[in-house]
Amino acid sequence: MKTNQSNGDVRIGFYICHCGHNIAGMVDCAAVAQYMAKLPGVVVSRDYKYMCSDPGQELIRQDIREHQLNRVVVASCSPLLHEHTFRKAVAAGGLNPFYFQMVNIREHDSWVHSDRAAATAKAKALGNAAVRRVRFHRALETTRVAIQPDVLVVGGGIAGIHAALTLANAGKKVFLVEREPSIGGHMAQFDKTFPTLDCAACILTPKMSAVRAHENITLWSYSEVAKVEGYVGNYTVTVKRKPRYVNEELCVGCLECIAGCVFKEGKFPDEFNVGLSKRKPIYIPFPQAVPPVVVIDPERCLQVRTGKCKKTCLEACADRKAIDFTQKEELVEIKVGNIIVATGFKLFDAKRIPQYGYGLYPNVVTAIELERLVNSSGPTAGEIVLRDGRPPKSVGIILCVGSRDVKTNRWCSRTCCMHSMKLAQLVREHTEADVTVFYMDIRAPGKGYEEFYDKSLKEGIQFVRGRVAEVTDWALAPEEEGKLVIRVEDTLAGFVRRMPMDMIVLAAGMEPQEDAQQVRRLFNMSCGTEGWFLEKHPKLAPVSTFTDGVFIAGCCQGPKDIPDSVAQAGAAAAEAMALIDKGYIEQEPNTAYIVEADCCGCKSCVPLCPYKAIAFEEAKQKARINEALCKGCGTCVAACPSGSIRQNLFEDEEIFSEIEGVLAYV
Amino acid sequence: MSDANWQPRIVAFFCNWCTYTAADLAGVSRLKYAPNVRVIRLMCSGRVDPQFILDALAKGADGVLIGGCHLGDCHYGEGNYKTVRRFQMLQRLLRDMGIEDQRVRLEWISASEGERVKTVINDMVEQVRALGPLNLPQRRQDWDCEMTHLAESAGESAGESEAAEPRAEPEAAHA
Amino acid sequence: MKYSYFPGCSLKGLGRAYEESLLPVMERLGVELVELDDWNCCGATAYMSVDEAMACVLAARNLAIAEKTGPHDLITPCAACYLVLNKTKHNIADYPEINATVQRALSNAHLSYSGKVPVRHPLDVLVNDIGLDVIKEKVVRPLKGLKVAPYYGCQVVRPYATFDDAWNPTTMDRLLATLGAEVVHFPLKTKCCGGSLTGTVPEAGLRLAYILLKEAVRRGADVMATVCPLCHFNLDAYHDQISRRWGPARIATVYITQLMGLAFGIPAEQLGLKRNMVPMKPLAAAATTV
Amino acid sequence: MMRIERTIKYEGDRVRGFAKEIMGVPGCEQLQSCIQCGTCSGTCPLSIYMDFSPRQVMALVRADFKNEVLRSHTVWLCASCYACTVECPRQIRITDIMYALKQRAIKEGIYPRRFPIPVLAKEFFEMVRRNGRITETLLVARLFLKTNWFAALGSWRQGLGLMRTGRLGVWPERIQRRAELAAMLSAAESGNGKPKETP
Repeated sequence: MKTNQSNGDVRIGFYICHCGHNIAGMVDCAAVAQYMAKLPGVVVSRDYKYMCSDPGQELIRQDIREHQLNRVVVASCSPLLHEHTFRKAVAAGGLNPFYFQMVNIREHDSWVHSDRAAATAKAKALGNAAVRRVRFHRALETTRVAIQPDVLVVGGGIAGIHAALTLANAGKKVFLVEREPSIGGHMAQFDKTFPTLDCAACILTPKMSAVRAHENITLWSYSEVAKVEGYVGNYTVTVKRKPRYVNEELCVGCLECIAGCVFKEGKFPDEFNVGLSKRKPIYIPFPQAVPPVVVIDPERCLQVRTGKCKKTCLEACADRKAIDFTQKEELVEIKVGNIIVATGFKLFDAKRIPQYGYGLYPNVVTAIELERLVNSSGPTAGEIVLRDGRPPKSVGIILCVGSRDVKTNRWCSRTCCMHSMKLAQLVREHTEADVTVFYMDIRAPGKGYEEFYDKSLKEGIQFVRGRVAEVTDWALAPEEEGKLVIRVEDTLAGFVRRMPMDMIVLAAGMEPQEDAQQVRRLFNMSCGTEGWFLEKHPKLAPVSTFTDGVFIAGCCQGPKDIPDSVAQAGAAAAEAMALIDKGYIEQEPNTAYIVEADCCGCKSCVPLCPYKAIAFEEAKQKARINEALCKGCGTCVAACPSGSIRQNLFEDEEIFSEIEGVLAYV
Repeated sequence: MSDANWQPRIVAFFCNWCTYTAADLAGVSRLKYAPNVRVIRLMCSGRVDPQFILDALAKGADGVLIGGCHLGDCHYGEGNYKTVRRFQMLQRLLRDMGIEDQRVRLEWISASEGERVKTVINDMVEQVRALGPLNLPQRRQDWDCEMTHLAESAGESAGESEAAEPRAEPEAAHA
Repeated sequence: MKYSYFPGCSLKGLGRAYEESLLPVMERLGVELVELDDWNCCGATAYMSVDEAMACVLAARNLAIAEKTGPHDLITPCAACYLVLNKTKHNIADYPEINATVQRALSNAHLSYSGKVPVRHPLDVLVNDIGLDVIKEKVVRPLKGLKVAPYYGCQVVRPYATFDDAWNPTTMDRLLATLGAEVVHFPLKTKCCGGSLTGTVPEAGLRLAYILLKEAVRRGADVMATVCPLCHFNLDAYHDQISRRWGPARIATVYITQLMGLAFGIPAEQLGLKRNMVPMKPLAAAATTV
Repeated sequence: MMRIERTIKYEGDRVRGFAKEIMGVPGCEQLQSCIQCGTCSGTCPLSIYMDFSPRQVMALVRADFKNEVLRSHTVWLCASCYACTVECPRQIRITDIMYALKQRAIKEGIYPRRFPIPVLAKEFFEMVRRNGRITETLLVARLFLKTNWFAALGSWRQGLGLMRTGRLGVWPERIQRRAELAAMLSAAESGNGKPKETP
């Protein structure tokens, strides 16, 4: 590789990209190129339609050869998008790739301004800054760091399960951490899945068992990630394993202990059946739970809470001795190279919309409650009944509960239309009831979804377009006595209707998990304003985050259905594998270094480094930076009183010259 | 120098992970804001050396905007806490120099807050516009003149009326 | 405790029983109400229909007088006045063009308004400033066995649900419970009473009043409690017309302050109870005469 | 014979700029984001009497159908209970839009004839302008005279009741500094045309 250290003889090539109409529409590219051509050191200045295209890149390569360029500046889009592309082009032209500087005149200029003259002036100023800066660039080498091939998957819903299995099948070791006692997530609660109406358990359970059986997967249920340190390729993660009071290795899931518990009947709301049934302090979340072992609820178990119990469960367990009240919370440290976060969503609390009467009227239920009612292993063994045991004659399903509402959640939860139509079909299948769906817009954009809508219509399900105003129990007409009455404008018919119902189902939308902010901080991710984890790019990097080596999949990134969650999980697994199989991480050479002669040994930099990359050599009385540990934030550089710490790619001269450039009158 | 065509010039230092990305998002979302801000990208707001700010003002900027991740969200853990500390110290210095607080701002803007980039920039441009040109290069020359004057007049021992006059300006701004 | 007091036209007219009961109750609670000097009509809903800026000017005169009077919160018992004055405050704060008009008008009368005076409803003051504990101490004749349907109406909680929930307010429920009354579950507590439509379009307006009355009767209430003179009028004065149209739904409607007065042992005749067209039945245990 | 009527609307029926004018009124800005969900009509206690539901009024305003909106009974049936405003998922202040429409209708004189509500509003306006306060009895009397004095006969029993309970005031309530109020109102009125000009 040819290097050119001499700053005296800089030969700069400047290129401004039209980006079709994106830049050229607001910035006079030719004028900028002309202006730049006159600046000292600029040998070539061109404007071109698409710099990132092959011919655009070829232009750079050619000019480097023909005009002996030793610096290149491209003014186009954000460096976060194409810096890499152009550095490669520069390298292909035979120059060190770091003799390159990029100017963002699309995202930061043409797209955000509406005054052509001002936008052009800004482009000139930014270009000026880059040309001044690039003069000080030096040849740098990227460093390679080996990658730890194991992967951590956080969250054992369908997304986490799929990601873990994909990686494990490719031979990668996976740690799957799930907060609840069993994996399965929300999908395990569903009866059927749209639009095919195949049974959720039938397609999920085999995957859950596969997780348990897989030699490459370490499953830690009832556990949470407590701490994450390190960076892509080399994360150190501390996992908190909550005491289950049952030894997972010894328990065979015979459930004798549950029968043996001092509580003769279930007394506490069963989480899996959303409170529609009761469980004991010792319980198994659901029959197909993985791991198929019981768990003791520390808040309910007499022994754990008070230490005073006959411990009849121990007798029931007999010589298996799986129950262990001495278990303590455990912290385990693991090393992984990549992390996939698939922590899912939380259902909107329907009580927040009091006009729908959830919590006030017993026969107002949520969609997930109906899901459990219709499930044959649910609390009513698959019977859809009212609280008094009668089958409903009329069921109303209200969509967009908590969604598309500025006062609660602005977004569309994306799955409720299809989910509700599925429930409507199941209600029709199981009962004689008339079903009416109250909707604002039916959103059925997936494969086979519109057909599913059509099927719902053909099955006689009524659709009323209107957002329900209220659910009340007061009658104004004889047919309303003893019923729940929906008041709604039938917007297609153009009048207000009162419609008596036996049962009302609320399609509560999706929300970010309550602890999304903590989780986000834990993994150094960003959140959108709504609280969903933010992807690196909404189109081109949908499962990546701004932290390398941390990927997101499933509903933690935004509401989505099962097919989309699974697709994202696969994508996240593939992204992780791409890094693992490459074998190393190429590090941006933006590390700090010390000009030893200038160091005065004041030690003020040492405590500043979050990566402990700065050590103090007592013998020499000088600070020393371990560049392998340095992540390139530059905090120490700004703090060094003697100016002896410098940063590659962000040298003081480079920034000062940039300041000068942006302030140059044009 | 009250030029009718005067436009505020603001230099911004944005951290790569949050605010720079937010500015990209503002672009992708086609939000429109004032064209007076020129962004310089740094990896972390912690890299912002107070000298950068002073240098920008000295070279003719009317304002400086620093954008970083929200406290607790720094890509590097706590770089932005260092920024705050330096910023607060620098602010005291700037006040002593008679430079208004509104001219040098530190803002936390996360990667998803494209809208905030727009409001902060528009807001700041308006505030700086209202304050008028800072014109530090010219002022420095004035101060230099004043100092030499003072030195000379001290030598001559008299001539207090002339010396007191120009000194009033920075003092008033300081108050 | 001292408050500025804006009675509004209704409390001097059809709703005078509201003032007649509010004043002695507040006095018992040691609250001083200073009636605004030369206050004028707030403009109500009618003025807004003609000209919004003028409506704000009209209301702003009262706010300006209140600001001049002193640093006290302004109590407005009438729901419409409460809403209009609050709305004016918001409009002045949110819309510079309205603010400019208002300030210009005020300066013509040598008045000014800076937006400081909070506009409060008696319910808010009673429960949040004075407190249920203090009120409880003053109760000498608990309203035992009296089933009351709490009716808030629209404009006290909407659109500025400042001191209570817009959908399911509970302030009056708690106050009634403190008085010893039995609070009837009344889900229509914030439904419209018909407003001024009872007079202008009786078919529509009176039906709303009827639904409220009928449902209160059906739920076993002895009496409905209100906090608004217009609600009171609609629920009290139209029983003839209502029963002619849809059948009887006879139930007395009284102001919450009248119930408080009774519980405090103030004689009924001093509380304006005789002004009801549908009289409230005497309290069973403690023989209060009506 | 069945009477038929053409209901089609032509572009010429629209009054361009009407939507923009209404959305420019303080409080009415949000109308742009209406998604026609019908929550307003569903919550409205009076929508059952309206010729256009509140939702339809929103659609008509947004599409510049000025004449249709101002002629409709809907705005006059609005009792200002603010239920729609509180419930709207897009935070559109529907009640305020109704006010804006009432003001336009009164200003332009397009409202249903002999319809008591606009008359009430105007009478109210005038009485306040004169006296500074409202005397309900006198207001109602004037209203009946102007619209349907026949109906006044129907409510004689109510009047008697009110008289018996001492709630009818026949002396007009007045404020003292009526000149002050008049000065304020005229100042506001003079600047009303161009509110942006501030002294």
